[in-house]
This record gives sequence, structure tokens and C-alpha cells, in this order.
Amino acid sequence: MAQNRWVADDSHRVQTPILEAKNLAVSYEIRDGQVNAVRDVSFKIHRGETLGLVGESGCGKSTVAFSIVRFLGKNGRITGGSIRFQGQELQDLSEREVRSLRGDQMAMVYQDPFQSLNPCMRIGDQLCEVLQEHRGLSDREASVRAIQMLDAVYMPDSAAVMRRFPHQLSGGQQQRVVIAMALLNNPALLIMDEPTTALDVTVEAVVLDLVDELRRRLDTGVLYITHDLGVISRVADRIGVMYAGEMVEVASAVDTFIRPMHPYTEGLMRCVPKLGLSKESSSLYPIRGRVPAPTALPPGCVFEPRCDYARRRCREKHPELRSVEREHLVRCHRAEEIRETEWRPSDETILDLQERLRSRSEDGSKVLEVSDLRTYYDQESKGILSLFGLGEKRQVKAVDGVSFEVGAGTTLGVVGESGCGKSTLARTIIGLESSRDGKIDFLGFDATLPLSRRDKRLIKDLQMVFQNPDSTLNPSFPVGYQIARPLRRFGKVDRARIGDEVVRLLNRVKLDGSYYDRLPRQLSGGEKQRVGIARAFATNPRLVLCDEPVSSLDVSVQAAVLNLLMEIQQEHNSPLLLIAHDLSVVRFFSDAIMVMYLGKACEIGPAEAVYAPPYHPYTEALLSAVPTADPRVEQKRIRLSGSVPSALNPPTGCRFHTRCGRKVGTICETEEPPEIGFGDQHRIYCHLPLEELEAMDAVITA
Amino acid sequence: MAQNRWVADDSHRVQTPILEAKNLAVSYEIRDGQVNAVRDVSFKIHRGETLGLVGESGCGKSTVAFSIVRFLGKNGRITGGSIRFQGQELQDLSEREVRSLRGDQMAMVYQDPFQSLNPCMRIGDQLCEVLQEHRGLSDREASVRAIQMLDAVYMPDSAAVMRRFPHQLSGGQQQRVVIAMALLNNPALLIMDEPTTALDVTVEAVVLDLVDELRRRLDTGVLYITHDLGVISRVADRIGVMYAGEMVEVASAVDTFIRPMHPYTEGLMRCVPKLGLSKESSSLYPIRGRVPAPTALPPGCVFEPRCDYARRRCREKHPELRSVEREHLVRCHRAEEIRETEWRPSDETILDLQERLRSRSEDGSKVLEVSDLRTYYDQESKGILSLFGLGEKRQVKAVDGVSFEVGAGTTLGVVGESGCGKSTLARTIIGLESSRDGKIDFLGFDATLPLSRRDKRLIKDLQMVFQNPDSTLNPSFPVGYQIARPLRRFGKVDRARIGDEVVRLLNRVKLDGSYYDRLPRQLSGGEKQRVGIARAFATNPRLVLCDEPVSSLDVSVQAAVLNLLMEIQQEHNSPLLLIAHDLSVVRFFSDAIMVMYLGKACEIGPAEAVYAPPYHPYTEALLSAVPTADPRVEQKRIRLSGSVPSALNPPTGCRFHTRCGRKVGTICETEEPPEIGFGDQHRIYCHLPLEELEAMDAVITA
Amino acid sequence: MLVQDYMTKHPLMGRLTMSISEVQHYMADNDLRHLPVVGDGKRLLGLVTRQSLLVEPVRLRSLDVWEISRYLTTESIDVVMIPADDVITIKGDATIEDAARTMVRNRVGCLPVVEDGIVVGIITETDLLAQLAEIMACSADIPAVRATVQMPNRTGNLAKMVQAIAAQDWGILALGGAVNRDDPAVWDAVVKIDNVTKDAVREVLGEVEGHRVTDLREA
Amino acid sequence: MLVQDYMTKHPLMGRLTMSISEVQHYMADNDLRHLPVVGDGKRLLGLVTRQSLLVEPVRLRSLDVWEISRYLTTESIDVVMIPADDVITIKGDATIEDAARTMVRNRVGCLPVVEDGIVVGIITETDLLAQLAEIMACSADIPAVRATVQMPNRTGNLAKMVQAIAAQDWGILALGGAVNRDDPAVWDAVVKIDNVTKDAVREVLGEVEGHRVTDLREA
Repeated sequence: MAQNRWVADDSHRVQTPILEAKNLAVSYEIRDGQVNAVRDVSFKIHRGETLGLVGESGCGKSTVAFSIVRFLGKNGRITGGSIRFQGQELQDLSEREVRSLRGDQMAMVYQDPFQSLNPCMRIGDQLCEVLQEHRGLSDREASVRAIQMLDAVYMPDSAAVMRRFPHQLSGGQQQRVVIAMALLNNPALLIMDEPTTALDVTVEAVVLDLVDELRRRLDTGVLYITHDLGVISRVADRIGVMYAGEMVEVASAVDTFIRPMHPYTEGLMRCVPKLGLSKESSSLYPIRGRVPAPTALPPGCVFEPRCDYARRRCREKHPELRSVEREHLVRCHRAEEIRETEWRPSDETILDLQERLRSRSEDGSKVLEVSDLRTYYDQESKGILSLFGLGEKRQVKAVDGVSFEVGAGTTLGVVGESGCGKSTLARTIIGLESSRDGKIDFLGFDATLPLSRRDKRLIKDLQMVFQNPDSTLNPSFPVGYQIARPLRRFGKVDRARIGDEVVRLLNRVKLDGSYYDRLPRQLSGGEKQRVGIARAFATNPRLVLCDEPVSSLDVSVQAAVLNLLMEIQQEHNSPLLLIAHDLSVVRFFSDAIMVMYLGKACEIGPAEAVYAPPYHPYTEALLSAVPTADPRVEQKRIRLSGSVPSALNPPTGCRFHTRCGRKVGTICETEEPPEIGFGDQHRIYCHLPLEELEAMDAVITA
Repeated sequence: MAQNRWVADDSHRVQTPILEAKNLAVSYEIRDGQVNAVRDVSFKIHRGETLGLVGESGCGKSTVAFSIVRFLGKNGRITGGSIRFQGQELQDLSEREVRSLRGDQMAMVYQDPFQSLNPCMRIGDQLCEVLQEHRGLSDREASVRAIQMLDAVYMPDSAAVMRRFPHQLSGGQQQRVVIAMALLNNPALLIMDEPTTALDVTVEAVVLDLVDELRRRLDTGVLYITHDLGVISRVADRIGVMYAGEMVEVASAVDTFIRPMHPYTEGLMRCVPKLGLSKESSSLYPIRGRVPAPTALPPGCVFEPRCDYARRRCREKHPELRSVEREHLVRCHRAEEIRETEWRPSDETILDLQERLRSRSEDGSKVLEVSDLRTYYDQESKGILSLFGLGEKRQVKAVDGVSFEVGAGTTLGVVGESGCGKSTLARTIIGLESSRDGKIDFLGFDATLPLSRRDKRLIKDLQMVFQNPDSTLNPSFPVGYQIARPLRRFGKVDRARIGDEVVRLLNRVKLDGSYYDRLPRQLSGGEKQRVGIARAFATNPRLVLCDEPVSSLDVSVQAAVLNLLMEIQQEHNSPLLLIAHDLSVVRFFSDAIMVMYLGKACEIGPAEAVYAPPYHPYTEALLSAVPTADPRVEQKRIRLSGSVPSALNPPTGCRFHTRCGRKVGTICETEEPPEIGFGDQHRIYCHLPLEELEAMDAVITA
Repeated sequence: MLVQDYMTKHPLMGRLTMSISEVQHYMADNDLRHLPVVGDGKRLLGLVTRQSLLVEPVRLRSLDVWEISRYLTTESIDVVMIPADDVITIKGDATIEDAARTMVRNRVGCLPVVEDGIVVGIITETDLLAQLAEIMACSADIPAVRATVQMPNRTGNLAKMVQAIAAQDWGILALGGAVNRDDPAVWDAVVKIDNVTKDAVREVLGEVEGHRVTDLREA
Repeated sequence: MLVQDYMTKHPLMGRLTMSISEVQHYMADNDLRHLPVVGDGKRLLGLVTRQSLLVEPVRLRSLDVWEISRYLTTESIDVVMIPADDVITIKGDATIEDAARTMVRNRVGCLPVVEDGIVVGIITETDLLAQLAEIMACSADIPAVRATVQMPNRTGNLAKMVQAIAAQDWGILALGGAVNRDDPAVWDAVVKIDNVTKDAVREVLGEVEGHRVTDLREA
């Protein structure tokens, strides 16, 4: 036996792609004309193949998806090219025929499962309805089939799930229901638009595994749309890179990552930290400029204004998508000429930054010291008794005895799934939540005090950058005003110079003075986050807490924001507490890392130690789940079953024991795990014997 | 493993027959009009199938064959119907196309191999010529292929045979060469017209095996024409029965023999003795009347005048060939009504005869006693020395020490291959050859005397019926005159009453007085043989020698002649010496049997003892080779290699040792075999130990 | 090794609204030999094959040019399709041997795979052939000897061969057999053995009583 | 188990003198999917398939009725046949697996069997399918259990299974395997064992380390 089989492929089968778009163009009618949102997009999806569609927001990915299922809305229409589904031109079909295809042979899964689920109907009824409509099955048959399908998407206790309403399920479960629903009719094509963006990395990993398995088992063609290069690397066979409404590169996943040929693709790759690399050893290079509006496209290559390789030809002539190598299409005049190794960043300051990061020295002084911190909430029981005031008050132990410290100028990353308490931890430190117990020593201040009782100085020195700047920017005030506020409040700057200082801060976050008077809604996501950073650093704080500062941003913006954060941190020598779900980002940015699970630290230590064996089993599982933007990387496949248990009623003993793949025995269920130290401040809380911990294999191997 | 396989047949393959004749009609132009020799003949031959075509002489079998290969001569032509070869209508093809088919895709083998071989060309050259003409092979390639083909037909020493001329080969070898030549181009259709009629039963068996094997291995369709029901039973998958130019029944071989549905087929079956049956236990029923001339066909069913089941409808309406059961076609109005078991012979005397044969008692007196008889010929050496008179005179020991006796009223059958000396034995007894040694005591006479020196009485009492009456009937004299001759010569009858006596004798052999004045050429073969019998019995002899009295006759005539012989023998109580190659006939007719090989008796004894184990190995081989007219019968497959060695230089020891499958050891090569007696006058001459002889299995099992 | 593992899932399918000419184009463009025709919910309505599409020459000659044009462009798919009732189908959980049998027996080159009346795939002779041949052929890159052995078609004979091989500690890569086409009393077995020489195989298998090695090659 | 044992000998063949219409009739009448065209001496000149015979609808529409009639009745077979140089052929002594591979790889449904340029037979997908399926299926009348076992695609694993079976003194009727279609690291083996129960097979094969019985049925 060996892998070499003489029928290496299915070349004897029908070769017609499930979906083939040729020179597709989509326009939207707007008041003053028409927006050519998608132009000249060509790609194929074969049976059992996943085509990943990547590109920054606004590049037209979703428009392509909607044009396939003819969901372009009243003002959108296909203005050119063709879309053939199973060899048939979709545009030749009547609305009725497309509708029948949509239920029957194509299905779509959106980012937000709620969009696809009727909140007022039980899951079972929703699934059965699909079967009854398209298949004419009886109630009983439909129900049996629906349960089978829920089992197929590894829904635990699927019969019980049938009786639940959507809101009674976790996000991951909801997304699985949506996928099950999409697969009920065994569609030939499954379109997924950012289906895992809202999910935890561990749940995401399970869903991605599921998509991949179903694709293989059912030979479904999948169009997978995402901005996440890690996810696309894991899920796609081939990748189409879209830019400004055009397809700029189509190639196999490996080629896309290893030998990208379009400068835009190259640029994207330079924006994402590779898992395992740190800020000292590598740099992120944001792509300069921004995606042009479809109404203001450059005359030549649409990417030319941002391209480091651009020549005159690129400005003058719009390049065609052409085949440069076998199965590798690129829309670039210079694809064969450019060499990635010859590339130099246009912004040389990034190299300086790396240099400075490398040469910085830690003075070892502690800025923040947290000991045995506990933050509990009271929660009313939802049972019927509560109506009579008889409900037992239950405690959510969001943070339940966490100890760590942050040294001057360093970054502590905090990782863990949603519900692990990492945001509560940040909010407790910043004073938005009250701790129940434990100490927070911040440069001698007691930071366990609630915000309302904090000293002005403490507030000034302890700032925070939030995940969603929208929620902290007041939509009614101009940007300048909002940055000025802390300056004014803490009186750090002379009132007369506040305006100048705001402009300086704006420049510092690479926004020019013109932003001063803009309203938040006139800003892009990245710009808003820059404003948030500017505001956080306005008071020259001694510690900045960053809660998912880049997770809602496109990769290029993300890189710019991360660089910015690093630069400013370097400038101020301010320590950071970085909370993020993206383990590559955390690894890249942090000096030390704490892994949290259900309010407790599982593992804490220097970043390189935490990301290498020995691991806490939970760390191991997280690393196994993280999508890495490199298809060559091999990851051990460890999948956690279920989601994080409720913090209302956390498991006894080691809280992770219910999901742990390395459970030792009943000791895990009854006793708190001991702390095991590995020197250099690396600590693991686990019942595993030392030998076993030390014998662990690396999860990720290149 | 078991014989039941799920793909029981080749139903997925092309079902087009190799040959399909539909309502074929062939006519010959004669001086005063046209003879419709073949009318309304339909049949199919599938790939790898042998269709046997049987029927008496003059029924049109060969005409059908010639019409396929378009060899009908100047005056013959197809006047109706179609012949499709491989799905193509042969009549649509040009003469050139038919010629190309004939060499390439159809081949024909005739009764007489000499007809197909050029006597002046070496075998090798003749074979290679075929290959070079149709295949354009080089000399060398052709020669290699020719030798391969000779090997395929089991020609011993094929390379040497390539250099020989046809006359240097035995009849069986010649026929194998002809078959090899026919198969050289791997024809789809092989037509064989009585290909084994001229061969010994042992050689015939080998040739029949060969045809069957080649048919199976090469998937050739075979049209096999013969009058011999035993041969057809062995070789055919399906059988077409022809009568008077029409196909009257087509069915599987088993159905044809076991459940014939046409009265003619039934009648044929009643004419042939089943191997193992004797005249006491069964009767032969000749079909009354004779085949009508194609110019004088009855208005209704052509068989009606001879049919025992005929009704008025049969006289008035010509029946169609119709499907009565699956794959069973019959041309008879009454096929479903008639039951073979209800049939009664029209000639009740046959039953009387059987009765009389059963009740006869042997008086035990000996009529003929032969002891250690030897008949040798001198033969000149054919070597070059003989040209100078230096050639050594060599002796052919045709009969070499044979002893037996014939009792009053009984029949001794003598069997053995050509060259075994059985004819020489008869000719020696009758005085046509001189014996070298031994005694022949015939009722006290010494019958070793040559004919010229015999007493008139001896000549009168010792008569002979020859195989070929033509050779003993003088074509210039009327029949009556020739029967009258012995009467006149031996003065048994008053000269004045000779005419009456001749008529009585003619009536006795079932010919009426009108035959008196006919010339031999006006008689059919059966009629001539009747005349021969009448003449032999004219002198009321005491012993009649019959040398193949029925072998050249059609089965129905054969049955009549055999019945006649039995009747007359019964009447005269005259013993018979019956020489025949047909072992079923010999078994049926004889009381005792002697098996001869190369001038010696191998085995002698009562008929039922000789035909049952223990056997002499040669008897065993003969019985294994005999074609039995019953496809249900199983025969052990024992095939003798080679032909009978030359009697000029017979093998030492047991003469059969060179071909014997049960050879004991060198004793067989050096010592004459001993006589082993089994009581009841059953003797076997063989070196085999008694135990082994007694442990032999029956060759034929029903 | 079930039909569902080897069928083509999501086969291209025709709709009743297609004209004959559309069907011809569709099948030609996509190099299809067989086209299941489905109604809403992928319910099998019929099957179009190349054969059923052939315009019979007789018919062609009898139609005038207008009729031919009309025939091809206006007549719908149901004129040329084999109706569902006459289409031989198979279920996904049948074995591939079953599928092969069904095809051979019914002389069809393709079977729509149907569950509850719904077309879930299509399996063709070629799919099965590729797989069955692969099963017998094993991987191409292991040095193996392929032997054909004739043996009496009686229970126990295959076991004798397997035992002879096992006694040598040889590895069997593939094994199968069938009744001899010419002689039903004979069973032909094919066996692939890895890491042996032809001579060794000839010797060992040739010694089994009643067995005859008729073909031996590296494969 | 060679092509020459399973090919159709004496296939129906076309001649160059046939018109297209004759060829169409000939193939339809005889239910032929493939027709080798030969010259004198059965030398292969070309191959006509149903596909090559299809009058393309486009062409039909562009021809007027007279042209169609002329096309069908006067153009000769060589217009529609695939010329010999482009016909994939095979020799009689190739194995049936080879033939299957050749067909699958070249996407042809039939191979003329040619020796020295002479057509000696024709072998079709169906011929091979019937035989290969039979090899795997064995006879229908022996009670046997058919198991599909997934195992790592690494040398030695098939041997482990065969040994487990041999250790029970069970008889293997057929055995074969192929790389899993979905996962090349997995090898699917199919084995037929006679005179055992499904439970016994499940137990014994299930115990082999790293192996998983994925399907078990009586066959």
C-alpha cells in the first residue's frame, strides 16, 4: 500500500465545474448613476472543492456571492459575463427556476446565524419545513432526516436541540444548525460568507473541520468568503483574491501563500503575523493607502496606487487576469518580473521599530501586580421561582483567583475563549467591574476600586483601547473633540495647545489634521480604532489595556494598527495588557502570555514558552485550533467538545476537566490543579505528571 | 466456489448471430425447369455455438452450406430469403467482397480433406500461402504462425509436418491440417460438411474434441453438417433437422434428442441403436417410404406421406416452422398434440422380430472355428535400394494369430480401427486372401483354402455382404440377373423357377418385382445394399460375413437394412460375422464381440461383457470415442494419440503399448500380453493386473 | 466500497423545460453520456442517454428541413428521455459489485443513485471500472507478482492456495477469482503477492495439487 | 484473466465502403456502441462510436434537407470514424486490469484488441465490469461475509488483516483494496470470507490495531 494510486484523480468523471463565473460584472444603481461593484471576475469551483474568496472589506466578495444566488436587491444586477451553475447559464433561468435551485442545489450560510434562523420557531420546525417544502416528506420522515443531519454536523444531543429556539443555543451551535439546514437538500454548491467570524477559535476550528468533512463526503462545491487568511489557509483548496471589485489572483491555496504573484496578495501576507513569530523577529507591513471606491477607480491597474512595484505601464493600462502558470491566474503586468525577496517596505520606519524592539531592555520593575483577583456577578435565577422572588441568587465567577504581573515596557497577552473572563479581568482592572476579592497593585495604587471612586491620576495612567471603537466614540461629536476630552479632563496640556496636541496625536496615529472635524461615521473602522488609540494614549498613561483592539479590522489596517500600538508603546515605554482571540497576534505582540479558562489562569509565562511544549492541555487545544496563515504548517488535531461550561456552575476540581483530552482521573474532578513551575516564570496549573507534561509534542510544526 | 455464477451468460455482449438465415430458398436450373432444392430454411448461429445440421442424404444440407459461401455453381442461386453474416446481408455484397470474407471470416472444411489440399504442395507452403495472401506476413512470420496453428490442432511434430506432402499424412492428420488451414485467419464462421465421416472413431473423437475446443477458445460459430446422429449429439449446441429441403425442427441438442417434436426427428431417433442396447431389448424402426424428390413434393407437409401421425390437415396445408417452446421451432401442425409414447410402429413385424430374437435358443453348435489364424502380405520396400532389387521384402502382418468361434444362429461382431485387420480377417475366411498359418474350420471344411481352390459347397455356404454394393454389382446388368447368378451357379433352384425365386428374394428384401429389370444406377444406396443382401442369402448360406454392410447408408435405410439382416438371419438361423466401425450398431446386432488391434484380438467375449468393465484398455478407448446419439450420456474422455502403427513394423510386446494410457511398464513393450479369462468366454489380452482390470469404471454412464 | 463512495455526487441534471436541442448541447458541452432529468426537489423523472438522443436516420430522411428544425428546437426533453419507471436505479448503500451486476445485467452504462425518489448521484461503468480495477490492481508502486491459477471449481480449492501462500509468510495484496469462461468446472483465481519473485510464486503455487499457474507477471 | 479471455471475439466490423447511413443502421440494428472499421485481412482502419456518429444539431440546422440526405447516404464511413492512429488499442495478453486502466485513463468505453495490426477482438467497459465484479463478488451461492475495513495506508497493514483471518482458519474468497477516495492516508480493504458470521468477522477484524470495520454484510 502506498499513496500512489494509478487513478490519481477523477479525470474520468464529468469535469464540468459546479460553478463557473466568467467576466462577471455586477452593478448597483445609485441616485447619481451606477456603481460597478464587481468587474471581470472569473473563477471555477469544482465538485468537492472549496474556493476561498479573500480580500479586504469592500472588495466585492459578498457581491459576488449574492450575484450567484440572485440576491442583489432591487438596485443590483449582473451587467456582464456569465455564471454557469452545473454547466447551465444561471442568467438563462427564470426567477422561479433560480428560486428552485436556491433551495435545492445551492445554499448559503452567513456570518450571523441569526440572519438565517427564525427566532420564533423551534430548530426542529425550521429544519423540517425545508424538507417538507422541497422534498414533500411526511412530518415523521422529515424529523428523522433533520436529526440525522444535526448528528452529521456533530450537534450534541440533536433530538433535544430540535425542540429549542435559536436563542437557546450558543453561537457555534447556531452556526451548526444553519449549516445543517443548508445541507439538508444536499446542495451542489454551498456559499459561506464569513461563517466563523463570530465564533471562538475552538468552535471555529470545529466548524471549519465540519465544512471540510462535509465537502469531502458530499462532494459539495464550497465558495468560502472571509477576510481571515488563517481561516482561508485551513479551508480552501484554491483561493481567489479580490481587490476593488476585481479578481486579482486565483491559485491553489499553497501557491497563494507560498508563492503569491500579485503584489496585493503579497501585501496581504505581509500584514499577518505568522504563528510563532514575535515582533522582535519579524515585522508586519501594512499596505499603504486604502481600497479605492468603485466610483473612483484608477485608470490603469486598480492596485497601482498602493503597489510598491508599480511602473508606468501599470498606471496606463488595466491588466487582464491571465494565466501565468498552470492553474495560477494573476492580474498584474509584472507578475513574472517581481520578486518578493527584492521587495523593500515603503515605510522604512517599520524596520527601525523592529530594531528598537529588539534592543529595548526591560528594567524589571513591575507596573501591575494582580494577586488572587476574583470578580463575581450575582445573577437572578431564570426559573419560575424567581417570579415569586424565591429564586436563588447565583454567582457568576467570571474571574476567580487570578494572579500575574506586568513589567514596565512589556506586553502581557491574555487569551482564552469567550466566557473565560479575560474581558472581565480587563474591565475589573480598569474599574468598570468591582472585584470581590484579591489585590490589584498598580504602581502603588489599589486598582480594585471602582471607577467612580478612583483617583484622577489612576484613571489617567490606566487607559483602555476597546474592541469596537464605535461603542466608545460618541457619534455626535467630531473626532478632535473626543480626543481632546481626556486632555482637557486631566489637564495635561495647556488648554490653548489642546488643538495642536490633538493634531499631533492624530498625526501620531497617521491621520492628518483634516480628521479633526470629522464625525465618527465618516471614518473607516481602522480610522476609528486609530482615534481610539490616540485617545487612550492622549494622557500618556502608564498602562494601556487593549481588548481585541484589531479583531474587527481588515488585515492591512490591523497591521497598521498593531505597528502603531507597538510604536507608541515603544515611545512611551508603557506596558500593555493585550486581550485577543487571535493567537498569532497575541504571540506576535506579547512578551508574556496568560491563558485563561473559566475565570482561572491555566498557564502563564513568557510567550515563547507558552507556545511551545510543555503545554497546559487547554493551551494545547487552543494552539491546535488556531488557523495559521500557512497551508504548509501541520497542526495536531485536538478538538474540544462542547463550549465553555457556564460560569454560573463551573466544574469542580480543574475547571477544564469536562473538555480535557488528557484528563488524569477523578483527581481532576475533585481537586484544584497544582501549580507546576518550569523556570523563567512559566507556570502550568494541571494534574498531569511532570514527565507527561515534558514529553508533549509540539502542536504546530512547519 | 460453485458453478453458479451470477453472470451466467454473455447477455451483455453483442447478440447479433454470426450467421442468420431467414426463409432461405435455393434453386438449381436444370434442363426442364428449376429444382427448389432448399426452401424456407431459417436458423441462427451465435458466436461460439455449433449448429448441427442433420437429415438424410438429399435433404439439402450441403446446399445450405454452399449457399452461404456462394459456391452454388453456375446453375444454382438463392431465390429467396436472406443470409446475414455478422449482421450484414450477404446478398448485398459483391462477388469480390464475398471472396474476401471467405478467406478471412468464413472457412469451410469438407468430408474429404484431399479436396482442400493441393497434392503437389508441401503442407507448410499451403498454410503459409493463406497467411501471406490475407495477412501479408513475411515468409518467416507466416511459417511461425503456421506451426503455431498446427500445434493448436494437436498435430504431433508440426515442424516436420510442414515439410510433408498431403499424401504422406494419415486421413486424420490431413483433416487436422485442413482445420488448421481453415482457422489460420481466425474466421468467425466455420462450416464443416461431414468432416469426420471418413475417419476412424478414435480419430473422429480427437477431431470432434478439437472442433469443440477451438469453437470455445476462439468463439467461432460452427455450422456442422452430418448425417450421423451420434456425432451431432457430441458436437452440436443446437440442431437443425432438415427434411426434403426444409428445416423441420430447430432446438437445443438435448431437446432434439430427448424431446423431439417433429415426427421426422422422432423417426430418426428410432432408427439408431443406442449404445448399450441390444436387438433383444430394443428395436430399430425405419421410417417408411423415402425422401421425395424436390420436383415431386407433396402438397401439404412434405413429411406427411411418411408420417405416422398424419391427418387430413397435414395433407392439405403446408406447415410453417413455428416456435412451439422457447428456442424450439418445429414445422408440424400437430407438434403439441403428438406424444411419442403413443406412437406405434406402422410395421408390426418389427415387434415380432424382437419377440422372436428374444425367444431363440442357441444350440451351442459351432459353425466356424478359427485358431491362431495369420495372414501376412509381402510388401516391397519403397526405399531407393528396391530400385536395384536390393530392397528387403517386408511382411505386413495383417492378421497375426487370431482365434475365435461362431456358434449357430449367433452373430460375432468384429471391431477395431482401420488397419486392425478386421477386413483382412473376413477376406481370409471368404478366401480372398491366403492365410499364412492357423486353421479355419467351417462346418468341417478347411476354409484356409483360397477361393480358387474351394469346393463349390463351401462357396455356397459362405457368403459375404460388402460395404459398398457398387463395387460388387456389375453396372451393366439388371438387378434380377445379378441375383439369379448364384442361384444358377449353385443349382439350388430349378432353372425354370429362378425368375420366381429372384422375385421372392427381392420381396424378401422389401423390393417389389419391378426391380428385376432395373440397372444398379437406378437404385438408391439402400436398395443396392438390399440387392447385395438378397444375393448373399440367395444360396441359403450357412455363414454370412458382413463387412460394414450399413456404414454408407442413411440412418433410416440403415435401420431397415439391419432389421432385414436380422430377419433373414433369424429365418435361416445363419450365423453372421459382422464387421463394423459403428460400435453402437455392432453392440446392437452382435451376440459376441471381438476387438482387434493390429492383427490381434485384444478382447473377445459376449457383447454385454465386452461393453462393460473390465475392459481391455483399447476397448475402453474405443468406447470412450464412440459418438452416442444421446447428449445426456457421459463418457470418460480417453483419447488415443496418433494413429494405428504400421503393421509392417508392429510394436513389440503388446502391440497397443505405444498408445496405451494404462501401460504397466516395460513388460508391455517386451512380452506378449497373457490371456485373462473372466468366465462366460470373456477374454482380455493384457498385462494389467486382474485387480486393476476389475476395478475399472464404466466408460459410459447415462 | 459502496456506491455512495464512488458515485458522482451532484451530477449534472436536466429539467423538463429543456428542448431537445438544448439537451444535445448541454450533454455535448459537458461531455455527458447520461443525463438524469429531475423535477423540483431533484425527483427523478427520466434519463436521457446518447442513444436516446440519436435522431434515427430513417426519421431524419422522412422529415423535411422545417420539421427537423422544429423537432430539435421545440420538442421537449420528455420526447427523448427514458421515463423514470423504465430507468434502472440503485441505492447509495449498495456495494459496487451490486452496481456492476445491475449494469451488466441490464446492459446500461449508468445508474442514477436514488434515495426516496431523489437523485443523490450517478454512477457509471467507468466509475466502477476505475474502482474495481484499482481493487484488483492495488498500488502500482509496490513490487508484486500477479499470478493466475486454474483450479477445480470446488469448495476448498481457494483455501488451499491461500494456505500455501500463508505458509510462506507472503503478503497477499489482492485476491479474487471467477469461473472460467470456457469451462465451468474450472475456477480462475488471480492473486497478487508482494515482495516475491516470479520463480518463487511459480514453485509454491505450482505445487498445490490440482492447481495450475496459467499466467505469471510482475504487476 | 487476460484480455483475450474476456474480449468479444469476431466483433462486428465495418468496411470502408459503407455509407454513414449504412453504418448508423448497422450499429442500431445490432445494438453496437462501437464499430471497428477494417480493411482486407481485418486490418484496423478506424473506429466508429455512437458519439462520432452523432449528427451535431448545429450542423443539422445548417444543412438543408438535400444536404442532410446526401451527407447520410453518400458520405462514407471514413468521415465519421476515428482514424486508426487515434484509436487506443490493446493486445490480447494484457491483463484485464491493464485494459480497465487504459479505458479509464483515456476515457474510452471500448478497446479494439489488435495483434500485428489485425483486429482479433474488442473489449468493452461492460466486459471488464462483468468480470471484475465477478472476481470481487465470487459466486453468489456461497454464504460469505463481506467486510470493508479501513486501515492506515502503510505497508504491512493488509498483512495484519490477512494474518488475523488466517489465524481463525477462515477461508478468504476475495480480497482487494484501494486508497480511500476522501483520505489518501486511509486504505479501504474489502474481504470476503466464507462460512463465518458477521459477528465473528466484526470481532476478529475489529481487534486489529488501527483497523476499523466500516461496512459488514452478507454477500
